Amino acid sequence: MANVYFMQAMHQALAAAMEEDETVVVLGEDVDRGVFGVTRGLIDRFGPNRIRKTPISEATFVGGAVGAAAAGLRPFAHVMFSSFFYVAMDQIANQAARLRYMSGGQVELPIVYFAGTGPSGSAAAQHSENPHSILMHTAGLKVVMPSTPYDAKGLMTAAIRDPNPVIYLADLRLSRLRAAVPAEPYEIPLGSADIKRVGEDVTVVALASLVPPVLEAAAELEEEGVSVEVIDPRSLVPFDWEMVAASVRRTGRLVVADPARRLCGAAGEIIAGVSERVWDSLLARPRRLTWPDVPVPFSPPLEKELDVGAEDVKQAVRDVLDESSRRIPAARGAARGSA
Amino acid sequence: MANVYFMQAMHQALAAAMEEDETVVVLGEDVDRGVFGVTRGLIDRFGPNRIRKTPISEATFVGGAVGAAAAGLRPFAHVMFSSFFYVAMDQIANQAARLRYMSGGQVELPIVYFAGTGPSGSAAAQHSENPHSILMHTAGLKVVMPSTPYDAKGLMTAAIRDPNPVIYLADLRLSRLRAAVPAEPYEIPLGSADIKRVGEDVTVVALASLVPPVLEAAAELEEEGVSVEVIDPRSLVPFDWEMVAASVRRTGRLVVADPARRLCGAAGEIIAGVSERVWDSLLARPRRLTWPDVPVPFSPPLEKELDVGAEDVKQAVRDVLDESSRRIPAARGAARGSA
Amino acid sequence: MLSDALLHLYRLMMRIRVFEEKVQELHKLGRLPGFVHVYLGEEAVAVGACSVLRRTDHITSTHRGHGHCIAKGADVAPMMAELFGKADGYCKGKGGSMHIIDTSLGILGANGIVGGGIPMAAGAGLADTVLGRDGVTVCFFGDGAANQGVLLEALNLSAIWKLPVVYLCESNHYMEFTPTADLTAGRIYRRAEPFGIPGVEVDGNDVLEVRRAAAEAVDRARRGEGPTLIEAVTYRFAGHSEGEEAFVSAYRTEEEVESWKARDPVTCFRERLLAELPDRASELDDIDDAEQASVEAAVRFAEAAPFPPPGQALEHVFAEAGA
Amino acid sequence: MLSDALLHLYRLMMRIRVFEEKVQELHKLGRLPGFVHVYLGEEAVAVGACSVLRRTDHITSTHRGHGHCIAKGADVAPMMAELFGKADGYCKGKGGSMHIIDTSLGILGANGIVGGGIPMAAGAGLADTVLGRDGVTVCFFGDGAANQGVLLEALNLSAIWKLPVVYLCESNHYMEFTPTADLTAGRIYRRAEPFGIPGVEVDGNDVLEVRRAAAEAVDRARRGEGPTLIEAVTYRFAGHSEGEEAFVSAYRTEEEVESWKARDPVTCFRERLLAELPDRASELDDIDDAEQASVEAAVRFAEAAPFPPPGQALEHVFAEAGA
Ligand SMILES: Cc1ncc(C[n+]2csc(CCOP(=O)(O)OP(=O)(O)O)c2C)c(N)n1
Ligand SMILES: Cc1ncc(C[n+]2csc(CCOP(=O)(O)OP(=O)(O)O)c2C)c(N)n1
Ligand SMILES: [Mg+2]
Ligand SMILES: [Mg+2]
Repeated sequence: MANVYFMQAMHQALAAAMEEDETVVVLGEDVDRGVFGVTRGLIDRFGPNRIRKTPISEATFVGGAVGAAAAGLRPFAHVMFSSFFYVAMDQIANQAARLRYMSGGQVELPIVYFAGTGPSGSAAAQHSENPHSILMHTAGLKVVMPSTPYDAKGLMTAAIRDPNPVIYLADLRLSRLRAAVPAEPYEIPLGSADIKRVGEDVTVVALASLVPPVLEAAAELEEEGVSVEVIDPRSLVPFDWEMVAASVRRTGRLVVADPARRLCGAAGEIIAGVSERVWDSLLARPRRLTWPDVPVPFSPPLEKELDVGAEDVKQAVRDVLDESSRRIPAARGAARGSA
Repeated sequence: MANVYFMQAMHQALAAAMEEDETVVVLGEDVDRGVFGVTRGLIDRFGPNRIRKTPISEATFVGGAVGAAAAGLRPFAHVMFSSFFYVAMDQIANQAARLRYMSGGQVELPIVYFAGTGPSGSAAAQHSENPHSILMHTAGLKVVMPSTPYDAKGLMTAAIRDPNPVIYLADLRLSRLRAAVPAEPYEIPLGSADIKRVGEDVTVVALASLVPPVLEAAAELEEEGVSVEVIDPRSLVPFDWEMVAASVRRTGRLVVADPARRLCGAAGEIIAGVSERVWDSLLARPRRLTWPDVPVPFSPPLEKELDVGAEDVKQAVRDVLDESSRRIPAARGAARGSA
Repeated sequence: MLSDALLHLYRLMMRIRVFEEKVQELHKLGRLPGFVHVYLGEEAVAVGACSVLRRTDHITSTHRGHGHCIAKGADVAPMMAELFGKADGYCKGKGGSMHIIDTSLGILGANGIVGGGIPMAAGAGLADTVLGRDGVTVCFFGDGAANQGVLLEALNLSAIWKLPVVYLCESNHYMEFTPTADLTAGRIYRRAEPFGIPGVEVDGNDVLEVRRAAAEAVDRARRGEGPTLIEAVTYRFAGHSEGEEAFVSAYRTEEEVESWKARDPVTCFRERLLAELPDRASELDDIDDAEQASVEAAVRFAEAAPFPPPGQALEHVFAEAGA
Repeated sequence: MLSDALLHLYRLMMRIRVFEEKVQELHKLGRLPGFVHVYLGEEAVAVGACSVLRRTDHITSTHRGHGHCIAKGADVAPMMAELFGKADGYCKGKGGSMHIIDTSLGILGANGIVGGGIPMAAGAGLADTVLGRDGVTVCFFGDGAANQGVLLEALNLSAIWKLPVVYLCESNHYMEFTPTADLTAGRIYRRAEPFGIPGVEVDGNDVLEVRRAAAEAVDRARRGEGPTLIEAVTYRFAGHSEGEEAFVSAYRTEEEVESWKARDPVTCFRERLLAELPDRASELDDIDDAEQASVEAAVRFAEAAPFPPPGQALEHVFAEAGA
């Protein structure tokens, strides 16, 4: 197993999928070079018929992917920055996400819409969106957002093979991650979460670039005698409610960390969805760690202010523990024990 | 006070605002006639310089409103069906919602983006969206969604006078509502919820076209001896957390009814936001009544299947009551009493 | 052209005519849910264009899509059932009038978003190109849709990639209740020129003229020489959508409508066939009768069909992997 | 033209030149956060076009916006501070290089979305029209942006409403790392023709030629005769964005870059002024020195300025009513 970077892992999966299935084609701006490296160099192996550099016309190549898929291709559309989904939103939300349903199930649309997502260091308000909750709400789109090179590769293979439009969001803050990854292609099923760290006292669900600081916080909390279970959903649609609910049923405590705005965000959804399922197990109010409801600012200290960091996670975990030890009815507290 | 229809109430407010401020202009397709009646006839009073019929070019008239506002107008942009926001989403989410922030507060963008929203009877998947949660998540947009002619008029006046982009969503299912409304313009401040019915046992937060069935359910539940408080937020951004939280603090029970999809929707957000504020008061898990996560189908029985109706509301209220009487710790149950 | 082929064109135009008149009637009776936009008066465009297509070729359509679907070979019975929202409709009642789709006929869908089909057509053309097939896609869109920016994007993309796509603008003079000319600069077919794409204007009420122009464009596309923009000038006899009188005052003069009815594409073609093929006159009557009967049968089929079970609202969001 | 005016054009071009070279230098030193796209080589376009505008006229700009802002009168000190992300920047550090805005100068903003400013420019033109002002808006956009559909939409809208907008395409031959010609059908200026809009091509390296074309277009717009599309052919000397060498291999030949540097708009104009106004030669040196000094001062200003307090991240989302 070679050590590969986050984007390289996706590149490997894409390249292997192109070998395996010649209907896989790449569409997007500058995809021969590719700003993020996911498509870089593929043109040398697969040629310009399958690696299609497009003009700057997001609506048309994103919508073109729908027609191309309906007519027999498996397009990988490189939308570049996820802020640009908005430029092609009709084609995503009114077309790609609707055509199968409106047709009564006649059409399969095996499309991957790939974009780098989230703040990447002072890229400012039009290049730093994390629009996953918007895409989750759309219905008709699968949405994945990995946090490790291993997951990135396995999810990419699954996304390309999936017969539905899959939004694949590569958190740009993870670009420097590097890890050992099997050379051969493998699939991580869409909809399967992963326990990144096993723990007993508190469940922390973390998305994408918040997985590393949450793991960091968990390691530090261990030293304080607090055992944190860290779950990465990896795929937001479908969502692995079972795994998350099972964890909270054990721990009784939930913190969700999502690098995105709060209002109608994924963090609130995860809290609402888990609460519905395991209300009686909750020993304290679930906490969410998100950005405030503002656009992403340019200046480094301002951008940083939005961030959720390991300290925030630790504080939230302690708060949840405090609250539950203070407030739970004696009977329940005794039964569960709390740190 | 004359009896006016829902859309007429908005029309009155718009007409009055145009009288009062000659920088208010209307942009949109067929706005001389106006499919919904909100702009109908204004061209006779205000002429074609201020009532601008546009080509079918949503991106450009929606984005044009941004430039026009920055250069001194107060545009009322008639986007027609709210599904069409997706066609102009870059201009909404990357431009209108960002320009003031990115400029460090230099610009005011007094724009109203108006659209009819939600299912209106077999209009199918591309004409029936309720995208309010997507717009709530965007940051930089105010979002209103009234449920009565009175509120519609007062919110329209406030929206036009507001110095920010306001998304004004007129639920098409309410088109036939008719009620007495003052002839003079008046403002309902954005961010103020309204208690549509006072009650003690359960708080039901209902949006737009779900307010009438919720009120119906509340009336019927009264006969069963259950007292339901019905709150209409009216404005989703800003949101009147105080009023809703105060109500739940009293009732200890929350049901949210939102005519929209579930995942990352407003219902989940309201539950998450209220839970954060009044966790200790909650006597049972909050319920959300929403559509399932599917596009809106065409066929009447399918479309109806998505609906939240009075029966669903009653069931949810009974469930919340049952659960709280079964499960709350004795001390608390005694203190509050439950039906 | 062989006379059989001519009669077939007539048959399809008459099928659309009869279908749409029946739709109007049913709408007035309150039998059809949702929005309905009929194609009356524009029959020659769809029929002329689709007459040079193969079953494996694709079309993308619009909110006013019944004529395109019929011309591409759709069966009126499941179409009608779809309009009723019935389980036996093309889309099992999920789509309705604005979303009829039959992928087995290459119909990638009517579309409720004005301009929504334009990028899809380019994409279908790309699939043919990449896979080395000699398929062609015809992209129908309205004169109002010509002001959506995706037209520029798709023309550019199709030109540089020489995509086998025919962009067919139905210039019926109106976009909803507004004369297109009021809000449209210049002539639409000329929008092709800057991209080096042939742009041609045809009489959209003359099925043979449409067919000729389409044939040239389709052949060119099949030969790998790229896209063409055709502007077919025509007129819709009916309102923008059925029932609009309820909320829109008149926006066209009687005289204007009558002047176009005098150039009715169906009756004009019938007269021409009568003149040119006098010995087959009775067959025309047979066609009229047969189409009338088949549309009546379609209505019976649609009426008899069940509504989909409510729970089906939850199906068909995602395809199963490996299904 | 008066020689003072000529010298002023030179001054502004030199200001952009010096500013951008300093920006490159600072970027290499790792002093500037985020993406930075410099305008080196294209100075004549912004300066020529803005030289015929009034302070109350508007411009919309692009991701490569420093030149437009300086040409429209922006002060290099708060610009530089903005690039540093400092509190004294034009946008208090909220916007950065891609979002410099100064509404008091009619600068409606650099824009990180390719094509994002095009509808806004039409809207600013509409404001002038509706309010009966004789203002003009210049919409700068790149040759890559010419493939965004909003161009068609805005041209159409501006044509039918005779909006006082000048669409100014900066044809610098590249969109990121791809030659524009590879993915762009035909010539961009010709895209105006179908709308009945004048489309003209100018040498974008000749400030006087740009100025002449802009003057004609701006006068026409002020007279209420509507929009013009100008394609200014030019070249960017630097990469698409600073630091791109780190991840992009070369995509232009040395010779190509050198051939354009031989036509450097700033030095060519300088030589011309030296030839035509030999008695003012020393003033050119003074200008060079002064601009150099003012950019140095801008850097000191930017460096000395504080970062905004982190809490400011939460401000400026909404304006207060009545504020
Ligand atoms: C994006 C979008 N904008 C607006 C509408 C509303 N609408 C439906 S049909 C129509 C007019 C279309 O005119 P045209 O393209 O000429 O087609 P025609 O109806 O004449 O066949 C409009 C504005 C829509 N469905 N989609
Ligand atoms: C909508 C959108 N798509 C893609 C990008 C990424 N991008 C930034 S600049 C650029 C090239 C723009 O080329 P051009 O318009 O010619 O401007 P130039 O950089 O040459 O000045 C691209 C593709 C973007 N910022 N916005
Ligand atoms: Mg039309
Ligand atoms: Mg360029």
